[in-house]
Amino acid sequence: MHADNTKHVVEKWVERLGTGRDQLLPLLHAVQDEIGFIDDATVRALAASLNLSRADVHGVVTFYHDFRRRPAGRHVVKLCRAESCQARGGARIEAAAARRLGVAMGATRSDGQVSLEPVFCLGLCAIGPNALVDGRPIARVDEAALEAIAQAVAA
Amino acid sequence: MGFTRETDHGTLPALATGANVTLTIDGEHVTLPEGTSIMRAASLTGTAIPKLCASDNLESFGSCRLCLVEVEGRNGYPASCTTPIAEGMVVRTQTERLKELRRGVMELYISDHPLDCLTCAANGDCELQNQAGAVGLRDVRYGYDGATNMGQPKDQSNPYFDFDPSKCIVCSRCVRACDEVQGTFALTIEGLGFGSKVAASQDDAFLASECVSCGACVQACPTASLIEKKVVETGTPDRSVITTCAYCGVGCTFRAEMRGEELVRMVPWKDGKANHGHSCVKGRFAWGYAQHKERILHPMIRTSITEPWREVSWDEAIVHTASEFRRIQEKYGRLAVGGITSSRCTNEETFLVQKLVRQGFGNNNVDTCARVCHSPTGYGLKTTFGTSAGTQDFDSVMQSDVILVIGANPTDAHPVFGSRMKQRLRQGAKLIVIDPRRTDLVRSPHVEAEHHLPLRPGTNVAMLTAMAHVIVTEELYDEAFIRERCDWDEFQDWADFVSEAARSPEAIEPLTGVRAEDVRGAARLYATGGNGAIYYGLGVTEHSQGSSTVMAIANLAMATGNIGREGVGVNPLRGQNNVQGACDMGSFPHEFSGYRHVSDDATRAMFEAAWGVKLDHEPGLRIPNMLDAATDGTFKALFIQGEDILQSDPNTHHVAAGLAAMECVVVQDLFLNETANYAHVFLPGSTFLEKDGTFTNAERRIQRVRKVMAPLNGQADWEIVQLVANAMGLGWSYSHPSEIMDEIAALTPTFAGVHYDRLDAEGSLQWPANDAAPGGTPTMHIDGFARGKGKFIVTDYIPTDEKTGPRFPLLLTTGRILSHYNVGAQTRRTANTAWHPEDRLEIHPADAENRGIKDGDWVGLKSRAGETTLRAQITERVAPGVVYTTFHHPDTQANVITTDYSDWATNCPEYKVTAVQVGLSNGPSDWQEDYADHARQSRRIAPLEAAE
Amino acid sequence: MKRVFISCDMASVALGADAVARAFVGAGCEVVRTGSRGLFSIEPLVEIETEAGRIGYGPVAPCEVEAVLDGTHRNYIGAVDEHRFFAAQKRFTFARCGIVDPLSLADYAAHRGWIGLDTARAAEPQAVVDAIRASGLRGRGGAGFPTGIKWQTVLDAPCRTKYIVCNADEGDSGTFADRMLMEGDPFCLIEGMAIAAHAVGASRGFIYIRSEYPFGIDAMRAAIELSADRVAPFELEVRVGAGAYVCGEETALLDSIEGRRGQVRAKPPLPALAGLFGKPTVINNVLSLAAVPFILSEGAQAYADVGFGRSRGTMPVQLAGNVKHGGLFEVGFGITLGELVNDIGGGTASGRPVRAVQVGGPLGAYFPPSMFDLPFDYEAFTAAGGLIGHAGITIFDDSVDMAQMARFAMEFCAAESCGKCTPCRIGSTRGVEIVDRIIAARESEPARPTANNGVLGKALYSRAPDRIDVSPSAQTTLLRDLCDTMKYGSLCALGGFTPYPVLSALDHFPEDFGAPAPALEAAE
Amino acid sequence: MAMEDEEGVMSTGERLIYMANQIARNLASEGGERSAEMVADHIRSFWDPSMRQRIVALAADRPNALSPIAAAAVRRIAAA
Repeated sequence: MHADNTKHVVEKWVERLGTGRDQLLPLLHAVQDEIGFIDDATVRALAASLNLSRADVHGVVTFYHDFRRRPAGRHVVKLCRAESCQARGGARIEAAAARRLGVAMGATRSDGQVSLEPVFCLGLCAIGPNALVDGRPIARVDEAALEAIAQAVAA
Repeated sequence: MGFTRETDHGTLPALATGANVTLTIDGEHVTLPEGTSIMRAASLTGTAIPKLCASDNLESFGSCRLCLVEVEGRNGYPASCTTPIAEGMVVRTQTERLKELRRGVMELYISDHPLDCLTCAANGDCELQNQAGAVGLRDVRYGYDGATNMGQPKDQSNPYFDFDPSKCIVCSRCVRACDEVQGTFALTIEGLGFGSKVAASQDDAFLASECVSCGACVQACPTASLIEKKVVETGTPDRSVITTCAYCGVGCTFRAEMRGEELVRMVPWKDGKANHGHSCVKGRFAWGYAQHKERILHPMIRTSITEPWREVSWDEAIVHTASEFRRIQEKYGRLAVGGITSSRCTNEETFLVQKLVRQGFGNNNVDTCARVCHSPTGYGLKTTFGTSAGTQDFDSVMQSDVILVIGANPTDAHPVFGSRMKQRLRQGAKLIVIDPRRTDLVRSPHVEAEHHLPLRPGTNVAMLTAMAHVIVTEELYDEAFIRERCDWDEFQDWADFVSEAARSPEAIEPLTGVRAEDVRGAARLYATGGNGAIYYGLGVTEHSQGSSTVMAIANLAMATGNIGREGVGVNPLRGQNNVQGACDMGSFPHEFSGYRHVSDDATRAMFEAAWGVKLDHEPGLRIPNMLDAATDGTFKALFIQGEDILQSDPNTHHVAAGLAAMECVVVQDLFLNETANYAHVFLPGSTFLEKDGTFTNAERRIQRVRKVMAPLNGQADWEIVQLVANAMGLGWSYSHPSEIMDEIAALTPTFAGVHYDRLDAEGSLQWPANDAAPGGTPTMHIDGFARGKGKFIVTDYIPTDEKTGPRFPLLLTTGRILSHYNVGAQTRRTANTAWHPEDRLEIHPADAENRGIKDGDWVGLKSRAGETTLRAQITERVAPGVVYTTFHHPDTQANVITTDYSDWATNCPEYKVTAVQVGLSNGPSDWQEDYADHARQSRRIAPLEAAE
Repeated sequence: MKRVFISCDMASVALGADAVARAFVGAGCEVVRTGSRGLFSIEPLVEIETEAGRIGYGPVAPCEVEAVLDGTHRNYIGAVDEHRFFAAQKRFTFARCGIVDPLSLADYAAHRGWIGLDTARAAEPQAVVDAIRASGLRGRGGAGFPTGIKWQTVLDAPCRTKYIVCNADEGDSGTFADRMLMEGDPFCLIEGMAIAAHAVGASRGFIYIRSEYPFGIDAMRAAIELSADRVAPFELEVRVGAGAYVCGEETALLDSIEGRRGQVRAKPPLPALAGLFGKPTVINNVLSLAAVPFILSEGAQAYADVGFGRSRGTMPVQLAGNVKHGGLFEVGFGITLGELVNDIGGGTASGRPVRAVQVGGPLGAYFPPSMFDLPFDYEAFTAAGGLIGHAGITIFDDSVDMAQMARFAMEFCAAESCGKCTPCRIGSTRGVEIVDRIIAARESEPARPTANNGVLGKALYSRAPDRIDVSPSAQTTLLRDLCDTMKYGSLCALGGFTPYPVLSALDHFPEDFGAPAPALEAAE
Repeated sequence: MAMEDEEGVMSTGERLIYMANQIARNLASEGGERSAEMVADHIRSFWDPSMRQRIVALAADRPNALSPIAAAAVRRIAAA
């Protein structure tokens, strides 16, 4: 069932974006945005559509940090770990976030509610530590902001 | 005998631009072609720059960073593999600073590599080990407590090689070899950074991945990460012999690597002109049959085919054979006996078998397995061009702009050439595929045909004539070429014929089932796309109109001027390793060696003088005629060398009946094959590893086969034939196959320049090789056709009489698969069965659904000739109305189904078109059961009597 | 109805600008969303249109609309143009950013938009390339290669198909100028690319934007659609990265656009001759291309007149990290590091002393305040063992542990290495391990082996870890040797420049690595 | 023209007739005499003498079995 759905989604996006190899990243983004992750069936379907080998697609999927091979939590909190945020206490906030959200950096909470992921720079480097919560940027993350984030991802 | 090694110059040769540059490397002035890398330049002048990721069959990559050099006036330390030489450049490859950097890199490598060299299978044959020595690494200061990629499980799924990620240095050579050389793209690097690792497909086990087991990755691996199981078991080889593969008509050169008398591995030889260091799963790995326990090593006799075999001495077997043939000739007449030569044996062996028939039997009843494959090629190309052979060498394809493949499946049947073709296609050449099946070439990763014309089986002539119609009526032909090289009047007759409306793509659409617009597009592309080359296979020849199709192909090439230079031509892809050679050697009942008719008095006089007997001037019997004559009671004895006509020839019932009607059938082979079930004498044969000789591949290339090990049966095949001949009183005295070749050269003008010393010195020769062409002939018909003017032949489309109807509504077409070879006698006795354990029937989903057939179901396959059962594979590779199977497994006996319709000119059987019905089945057909029973009975062997 | 200008820049939004904007709409104002002016300590900034020009208040909270509208808000700034932070700049590239509606073609045209393109199109391609060469513009992505020479190579390449590729994979921490420009003045980049296309004979362009910049992606896509007719027949397309820092390396970026693993290609061939899809390709950074319209509209000389030595024109410097007045400051080359950090940036946000600044992102060197007289200039920075890179300056106060920062440099390289070349692939991981040993030794803990990833364990190997000399001095020597291997052996700048932060930390802050501190004022 | 027999096996005589007719059909486009001569040539080149004798005899026994061109060709073979 799932594989059928995947194939359908892939075919839809291939129809829109085309079968050139250079559409592979746009297609992976589009499919992941829709399904949430890139599984083996997606790799197969994309390889078939773009006339690539499965190895070709697998190599690309595993190269890029953005592509997930299994679903993320319902909410995704990305916390910047780069130097500018470190200069503003990023490490302390990272530890606090892991504590408050109950999930280790790079992991998804066992209830599937939230994933905590590292990001290297959001380009908000004068106002860190910075986070991206379900795509929404938050600057100057402190304990109070973490509390708000924790509440938001409880929903 | 030593170990022959090859130097790896690190990067590909420069593309020829004609310009040279001069530079200084380590103080020496060097002049080399523009575009050469510094690494290659240094190597060619004798300086080995350390390297791990570079190999001279791959694009330079620049990842290992061991090959850094200093270039005066440039910052940093450029990688010598990716930096081209330049005029006036001053390069230093060995300085203290470079040593320091290289040691630094090597120290990192070894910090993530096991130190188990002494127990490693690659010990002594490991590039990493060599380079660590070369850069003088003495210590790894990083220790071994940090992160490593070691300890990952080995992948041992492939039957021939293991993958041990722990020993991988992520040089990507395997990935690049799979991409660039083989063109399968089955490997990738998974992940990134320190976690980068080689993965097959989606990190599958190799056997479950897209890997086709060609071995290019194993060969490319600089460590023991990818290594042959046999090397792991046996240890590294200590001597080597260069020889030629005995599978398929590509004719790959291999270095057989031995440890004592044990073959350790076959490694493709870079200087092999046909394969340039590449291989396929058969040649590289599937040689285990040579030591298979079912090999018959003692001669055997029996008086009737229902008795068990009796092992006898060589003397007894030879004397018995000779006396039987003499007895039968005395009783039934001179013409009651004949012989069949083998396309798998050497030229020399083949020549001797036909000589035995002509000189010893005194008739021309000799034929060869080319009868059932490429006899129409011989007829068609001789008629149109004047020479019964393809026009190009394999390298020619790299100059082609449009490649037309018709009735051939090179990625399965000629894999090494298939890879080369795919290289060219990836460079941008356009592809047209004319085939009822959607073969891999039609669409597979990174290759896609511009046009696939999935015609109904049996309509080749109509299709090609329609293409000619487009070329003529749209005036796309090459008038200057035709006027100069062909007969203009003949062209005009032909042009008038093809221009008729009835031959237009639109008119034949109902016949072929292919859209007229596609046909027009393909014809235009072939005629106007630059260098157009046609490659064809048995999908052309094995038809009622096989010869007409070959001539229709020749017409297209002549009309468009696509003949007589590199990149063009008409190229039959020969099935078996020496089918070209077998034809060249005079294996046909109407021709002496070099395609000279037996009625030609001068030729006959030459042979009569050499052999000291009067020779028959009348053509002899072809294989099917022999079988007919046998059932009629006039043909009684047959000497068959290395050919399994029962399994390979059509209409098995008829073949069986013919064989059963004979009084003496002699089979010389490696195994008790299917034909041997009907034999009275079995003479054990030897494999290509056990004898000297030559094979001639599909590009007319004569290459040496060299003895790698002593014959297990005590005699090479040529020696056995000589024993029989001498028992018949012929007085042969060859002491080495080179003497046979000397006789061939003396009696065959196109081979006049062929001698073993030249073959050993030059590697190979392409015939004609004689005074007119001292260096051999890579490309034929350059200045004129062999026959003078190229001949246009009107090729009327005469449909086959094999028609579908209510009882047999589907068309069966047959073919082969990558992992198996011909009747499978060899490959079935290797681990290649892991990929293809049985023949299956490919059927379109619609046809399957109509019959209630699910994937994997047992189905009955029935034609008016017979019935068999096999399992179904549902696939859209075949069009509705068409089914397909392979003929590799005697349990299936696909040829029980095929009929005795054949090519009008040569009697090449119509394997590719049989009207059939398919239905669900519970088990083997009656024939299969009876046959299995008979085969069991017939394979009983009574042991050699002790007192000898 | 009052016209109010509020930034929609991602940084402003992260600071709450959307809610502020909604509040002003709720109060009946006409709110124009602009890009950011670039001073984040006053964001969200609200500018009220008055006859005396735009009057600013900031930062402003959503509940403070009334105070702003009645002029009583405590964060009254006055005329924004006259604010010291803005008045001190030379805004060539960022002239419109923060002022115009980024997606208003009318606004763009009203602020000298398209003049450069029209000027270029009226001239021969060679004349355009000549103008770029005359301006002295050098690649703003970090390497500082003369843009005009690159364009000349592409112009001279005999091929009908050529491409313009904009590298907007701005992954360096401490930099955000590309993002601000794409969000605040996207037509400027489009115009620059269209000029480049005319100059070299290309008809298609790609903007490769990192996926961490969703606002920039949306803005560019919208702007491309709006301006398609204006730049036709030149066609542009946004391609979105996928979280790989190394794709900021130009050849990896090209592979990524082509749908491959973003691995670095060996050069030659240069992208200018065989770039995207094997065709001649101009690949330039956002800031390089965005400088082009100014050069064409105002003249090459106007641009070249500004600058220092061989570094001509302006550089949008980004002040980041622990800084009081962080933001974007476009200024001519030659200003000193100390002026930027202390005078413009106002020192640290924490109020503690500045201990180190990292210039040029994760691959840039760390400088101590003793080197603050260094002029902002490509050559001067190279001579000082550093690089300007994308002109991001990340400021650290005295709580920073420079050994940890060196470790982070290696860790970042390990996380982002494409894995192709050995020095970077293995060296970065080994680098982390060495610094771990140094830190452990510094803290007088016994050297603790880091986790062994392999299951075989050490038993299999002939040499046990205790044979290694784990003293700080031995490990520091090894670290320097490793940096040497990486710097000179790596295929690209990721592995090749990671030694900059590591070695500069070692050189300038040895006390953090268990060695004696350098004598004070030693530099004098 | 097709083989109707259920077992799918032709007798030798039937096969010879079939072959001669098949050759004739494929060489028919030249027309008349020229075709007959080509068919005769073909058979002389590729058939062994016993097969040629047999077809000559079959042509006499079953005058309608051969197509006109094949029959003309066989007449030429018989005459030689």
